[in-house]
Amino acid sequence: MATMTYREAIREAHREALSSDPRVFLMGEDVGRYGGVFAVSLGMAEEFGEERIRDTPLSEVGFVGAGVGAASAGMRPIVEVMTVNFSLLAMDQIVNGAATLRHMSGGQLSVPLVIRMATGAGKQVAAQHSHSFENWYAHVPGLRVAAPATVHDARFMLKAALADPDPVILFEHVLLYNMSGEVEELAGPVDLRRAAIRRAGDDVSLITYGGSLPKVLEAAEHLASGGIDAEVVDLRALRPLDLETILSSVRKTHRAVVVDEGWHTGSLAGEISARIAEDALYDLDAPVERICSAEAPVPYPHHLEQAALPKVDEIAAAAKRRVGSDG
Amino acid sequence: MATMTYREAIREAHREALSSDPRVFLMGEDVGRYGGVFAVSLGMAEEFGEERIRDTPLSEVGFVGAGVGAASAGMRPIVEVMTVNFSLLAMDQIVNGAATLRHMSGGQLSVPLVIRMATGAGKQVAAQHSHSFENWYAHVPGLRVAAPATVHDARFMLKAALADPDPVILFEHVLLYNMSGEVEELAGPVDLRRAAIRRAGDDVSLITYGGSLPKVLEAAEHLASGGIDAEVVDLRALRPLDLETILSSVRKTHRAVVVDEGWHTGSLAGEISARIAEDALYDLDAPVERICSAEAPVPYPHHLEQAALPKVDEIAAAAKRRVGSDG
Amino acid sequence: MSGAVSRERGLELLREMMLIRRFEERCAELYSAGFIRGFLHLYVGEEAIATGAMRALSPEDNVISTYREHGHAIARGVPPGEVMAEMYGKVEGSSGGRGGSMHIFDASRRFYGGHAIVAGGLPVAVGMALADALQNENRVTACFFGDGAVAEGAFHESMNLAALWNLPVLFLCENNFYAMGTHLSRAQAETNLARKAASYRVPADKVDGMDVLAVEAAVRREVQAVRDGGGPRFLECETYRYRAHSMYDPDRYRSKQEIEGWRRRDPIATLKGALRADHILYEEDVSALEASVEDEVEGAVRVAEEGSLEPVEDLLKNVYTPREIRWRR
Amino acid sequence: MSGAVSRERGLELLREMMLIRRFEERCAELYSAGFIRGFLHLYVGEEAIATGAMRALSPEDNVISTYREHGHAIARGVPPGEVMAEMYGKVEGSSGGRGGSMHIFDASRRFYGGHAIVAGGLPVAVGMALADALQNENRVTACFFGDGAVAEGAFHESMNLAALWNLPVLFLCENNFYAMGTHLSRAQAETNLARKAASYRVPADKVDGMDVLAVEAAVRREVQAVRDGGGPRFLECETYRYRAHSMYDPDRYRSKQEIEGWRRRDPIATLKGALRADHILYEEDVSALEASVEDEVEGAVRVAEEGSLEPVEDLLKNVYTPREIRWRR
Ligand SMILES: Cc1ncc(C[n+]2csc(CCOP(=O)(O)OP(=O)(O)O)c2C)c(N)n1
Ligand SMILES: Cc1ncc(C[n+]2csc(CCOP(=O)(O)OP(=O)(O)O)c2C)c(N)n1
Ligand SMILES: [Mg+2]
Ligand SMILES: [Mg+2]
Repeated sequence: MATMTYREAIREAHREALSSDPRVFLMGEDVGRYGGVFAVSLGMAEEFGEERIRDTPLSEVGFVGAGVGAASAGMRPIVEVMTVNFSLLAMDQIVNGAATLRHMSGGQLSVPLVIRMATGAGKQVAAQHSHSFENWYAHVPGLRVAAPATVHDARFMLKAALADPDPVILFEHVLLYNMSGEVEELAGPVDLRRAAIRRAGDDVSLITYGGSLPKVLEAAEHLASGGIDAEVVDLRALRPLDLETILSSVRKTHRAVVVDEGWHTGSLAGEISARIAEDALYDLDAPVERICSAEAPVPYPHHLEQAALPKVDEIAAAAKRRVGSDG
Repeated sequence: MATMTYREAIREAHREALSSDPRVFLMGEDVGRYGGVFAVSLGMAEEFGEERIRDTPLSEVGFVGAGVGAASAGMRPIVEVMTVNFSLLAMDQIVNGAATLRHMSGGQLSVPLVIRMATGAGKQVAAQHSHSFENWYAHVPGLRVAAPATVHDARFMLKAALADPDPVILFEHVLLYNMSGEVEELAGPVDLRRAAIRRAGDDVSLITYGGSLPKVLEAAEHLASGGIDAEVVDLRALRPLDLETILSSVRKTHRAVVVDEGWHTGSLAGEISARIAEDALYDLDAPVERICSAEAPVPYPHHLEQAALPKVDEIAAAAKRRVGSDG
Repeated sequence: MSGAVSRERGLELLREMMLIRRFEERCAELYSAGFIRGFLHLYVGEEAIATGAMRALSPEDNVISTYREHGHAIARGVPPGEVMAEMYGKVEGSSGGRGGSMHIFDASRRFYGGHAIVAGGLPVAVGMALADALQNENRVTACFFGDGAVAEGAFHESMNLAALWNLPVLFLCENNFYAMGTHLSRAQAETNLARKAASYRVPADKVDGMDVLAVEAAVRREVQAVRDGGGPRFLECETYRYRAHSMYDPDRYRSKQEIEGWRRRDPIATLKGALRADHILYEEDVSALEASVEDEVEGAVRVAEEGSLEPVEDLLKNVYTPREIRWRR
Repeated sequence: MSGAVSRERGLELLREMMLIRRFEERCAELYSAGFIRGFLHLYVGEEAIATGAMRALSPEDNVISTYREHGHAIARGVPPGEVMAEMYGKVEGSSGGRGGSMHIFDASRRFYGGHAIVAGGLPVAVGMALADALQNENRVTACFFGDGAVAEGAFHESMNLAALWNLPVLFLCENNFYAMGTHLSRAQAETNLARKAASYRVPADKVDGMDVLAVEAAVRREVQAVRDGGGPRFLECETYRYRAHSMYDPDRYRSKQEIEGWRRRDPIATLKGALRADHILYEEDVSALEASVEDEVEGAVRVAEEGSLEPVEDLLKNVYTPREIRWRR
């Protein structure tokens, strides 16, 4: 076991990939000399050279599309789109390019591209810099989407993504980079088809992913002290969803709260809530509840931003309500 | 009452708006001399001049953003993004611009912009030209989203959209343009807050919008001949959703099928399914079922494309299953 | 033009242009008859570009095109039967029938689409060239696009990236003066497209896109410059499409005279004229070529007609790479 | 520079640049102390541009900026207290506290943001100018952006639209040679940014952005040309930011010498020198200005400190236009 930060774990994952496969390279705005806007790639340009740790101009359509092209021509590019906010500019290349090329060429091409982006709010960077669009990418056939929520997953998810022959998008929540945690050394790649049970429990399933996991775990601790034994499911893979794990947890606990930093309406949490009620209706002892972000652009001031985002006490309260409302 | 096509109805709506408000203008690719890719604005450049029926270059970020700017500076632009497929290129201006300007300026600006786009599949135009991203736009606070599904709504929804002080996105399904229907003359603008019951019934609620409405109505007819009395809810407004109408229909019928041409996972249908199960769980006699598109880029050949999209018999079968599976 | 070409090569070029034209005229008929569906963007009038350009590229080079790509595909060597079968949505189609007219792919011939988002192929081309540069492949990526695409942000970003990284991309702009119904002069402030390349320090040139020999010579020169490591080049080919943007359009945006004017510069007629003037083309040649082209096109139609439809159960095929393939990588 | 300005105007310009600088230095302290949060992009070193440019614009003109806009806001007349209160997230802030440092808006002064997506303000500027053209307003829309923004597709599309439609936009490029940590030469193939305007037939010029008088004169000239109906113009102002891109950065991407070199061309010191050389600036003036600026900045901090936080119940305010307002339109 080694202890490191989420940031270091991602960096280590890159170093391992770059060292072991000459086809791998990293490209994005300021990944090189600057060291990455979240310092993920700090020092990597010196170690691997500026060809392989490639700074790009501010040209999101251009360099994401270049990633698509390079992947289809035999490389294994990792494209860092600084944050999900800017990925809107590259959406066409991801959705109409990466996700469709294999299908519309009848299987002649594949696009083994990994796109990483930071996501989420909580740093008071206001309306244009605080988005969570994981749900949008998770909607697109042809893409695989995942979000490491632990340091261990941060360390070993990239390997799985690079091993995948199809485009994979990895979401890193901005508030996780400084989180410390343990990493099993020499572990294999994370299984991108499997959600993880981060805490076993019988009373209620708390289902979440990415940056909300720490909040949910905290809520679970709080619930435990009040005698409620919550099971915490970390989706890990946002597309395809591991419905088996989700549903079997709910079949055990009969109650679910889904926590997701996206805006409430049309959130990934909504999809999960729908699936549970569609596929396990008769197992539910109470309606599924969602804790999502308020339906407003994220405001700058701390108190309003916090009010807009999912909160630990809100999650715990929802869980209590679920448990209290036995059908 | 007048009979016209959906296309003519939209054209009439434009003519009325352009005639009555000098601030209104239409801009987009080929709206002018070409007459619009779906011939919506045919003849309008001659009638209103090329200043007000303004052809744009292929520059989606540019002219959609120009719509945002013009709206915030006192005009009432209607921006036609030829199809939702190309709107991916303009997404940043819609999501980070139109939807946020009012909020992040503390209410100093508003953006009375109307964006129209064609959406949907069914014309064998393959993977890059057959998208349905209504759900994505319906996820964004600050936007209003609606879809006329009848000729009457096509005629009077634009008026409501232009009267709205905030950005409104209108989705026109490509298969509806040639549909004929009746229009109440001198009707007021469509109430963008209200869903419409297109067919009353007691046995099952069929909830849909836009291009799927004709299929759902057909399925309802078919069901009626088999003794099942379906209620058909046309959402009309995709954001905000008229939950009141949706839920009261379900509270009456106790069963729901949601039909949506978007890909299944993360569809707007999923949101509606989730809401029903969250807010009306104890009214449900059966799980909600969704009929959506298969999780694949839309294939070119007719038989595969049809297999990928919601089908009338599939909708009817789902409704029968719901009714059959009394809880 | 006269005196520039041997009889053999002249006939070869002529045949190819005639083949593309006949193929597409047949497509138009088959579209009207309902055998081809979706969008169908014909290249009639522009044949000299694909024909000339493709000859200047080696089989090892990459080619990327747009939705108006039948001509490019055929000139690249994709069998017309596979292109036609694609439009029939048959398994025998070049993309297994999944793509249709706008998405012809043939990886075996390094023909990489068939992109239907205007300018969407440009960043992909840059990426393929980047892959080649990183892998030390001495390969050129030729990327076709229209005048309309030049207005897109993706053009700007792609040109800059290719130039900044000195990548082996040949940007081949087919300027037919219209993006759907919008004339270049109503879409772009600078209508001399080659001039735009200066913004990226990309050497640029312009060629008469109605003259197959001129196109071939110009592309050969540009490809050589790119292959020599000089970074990207931009070549504008002035041309014209005789027919509607897609199968039907009201064609209210241009005059009959304008079309007639360009028809007088028809690339096939021009080459015929030159070969005749050089006394290396005879009437029998023309009828023989016509017959042979007709045969080939009818053969293509037969391939398409006799092809098979993919079973509906395979709907989800090729959304993701199947496991069998995956383990092999 | 010498001899170009009266004492009165000289002191005015000097004071404004000093105010902006002092204001921002104070911001940096307040950020470190935790009163300002989020991103904070300082303009230190670039003050001559906002100061010079804003004087050449009339109150009726529109101004659009980026996330590095405190200087523009203050030079435009937004009270420093409102800018500071915005960064404190207080209701008294120019955007009611909702926007923070990156989203300063003041519609009453036609200061339209505060856009944090690089190049995102450019299409909006084009649209505002279009609205003015359609409404026959004789107004110029001045749009500030950085060298990095020039690489974005949105720049390309906006320049073309403005030129094609002959719109009254002044594109003001603040070239500080870096986009975050990436030097212009590592981001753009053509580093002479003014040259890019030719692609759109937009007249372009370049000015020393460290010289407030030169900036003012150049902007005045360009604004006049735009106002006279000559269509858009592009002006590149060469400058430098002394501090990190945002509050902190490793600053591993440039050398101390480079920073020192630019500091020697400091716009405030330069203007002081010129005024002294002309014998129209005395030591007492400088200390008086310093004191007055200090006072104003401290006053701004007080406004921010004494401001109030919006109640949490108002969270959903201004997502949509409230009904009361709606009926009035
Ligand atoms: C991004 C995008 N916007 C709009 C369209 C619709 N469209 C298809 S082709 C076309 C015109 C393109 O013109 P040009 O690039 O000159 O190519 P040409 O068709 O003349 O060969 C348009 C507007 C599209 N496919 N993609
Ligand atoms: C579209 C987009 N991509 C990336 C970013 C992150 N980012 C913010 S500022 C910046 C650099 C911009 O440089 P420049 O335009 O030169 O302006 P400067 O900061 O130097 O004033 C970057 C990369 C962003 N805000 N928007
Ligand atoms: Mg064209
Ligand atoms: Mg800069």
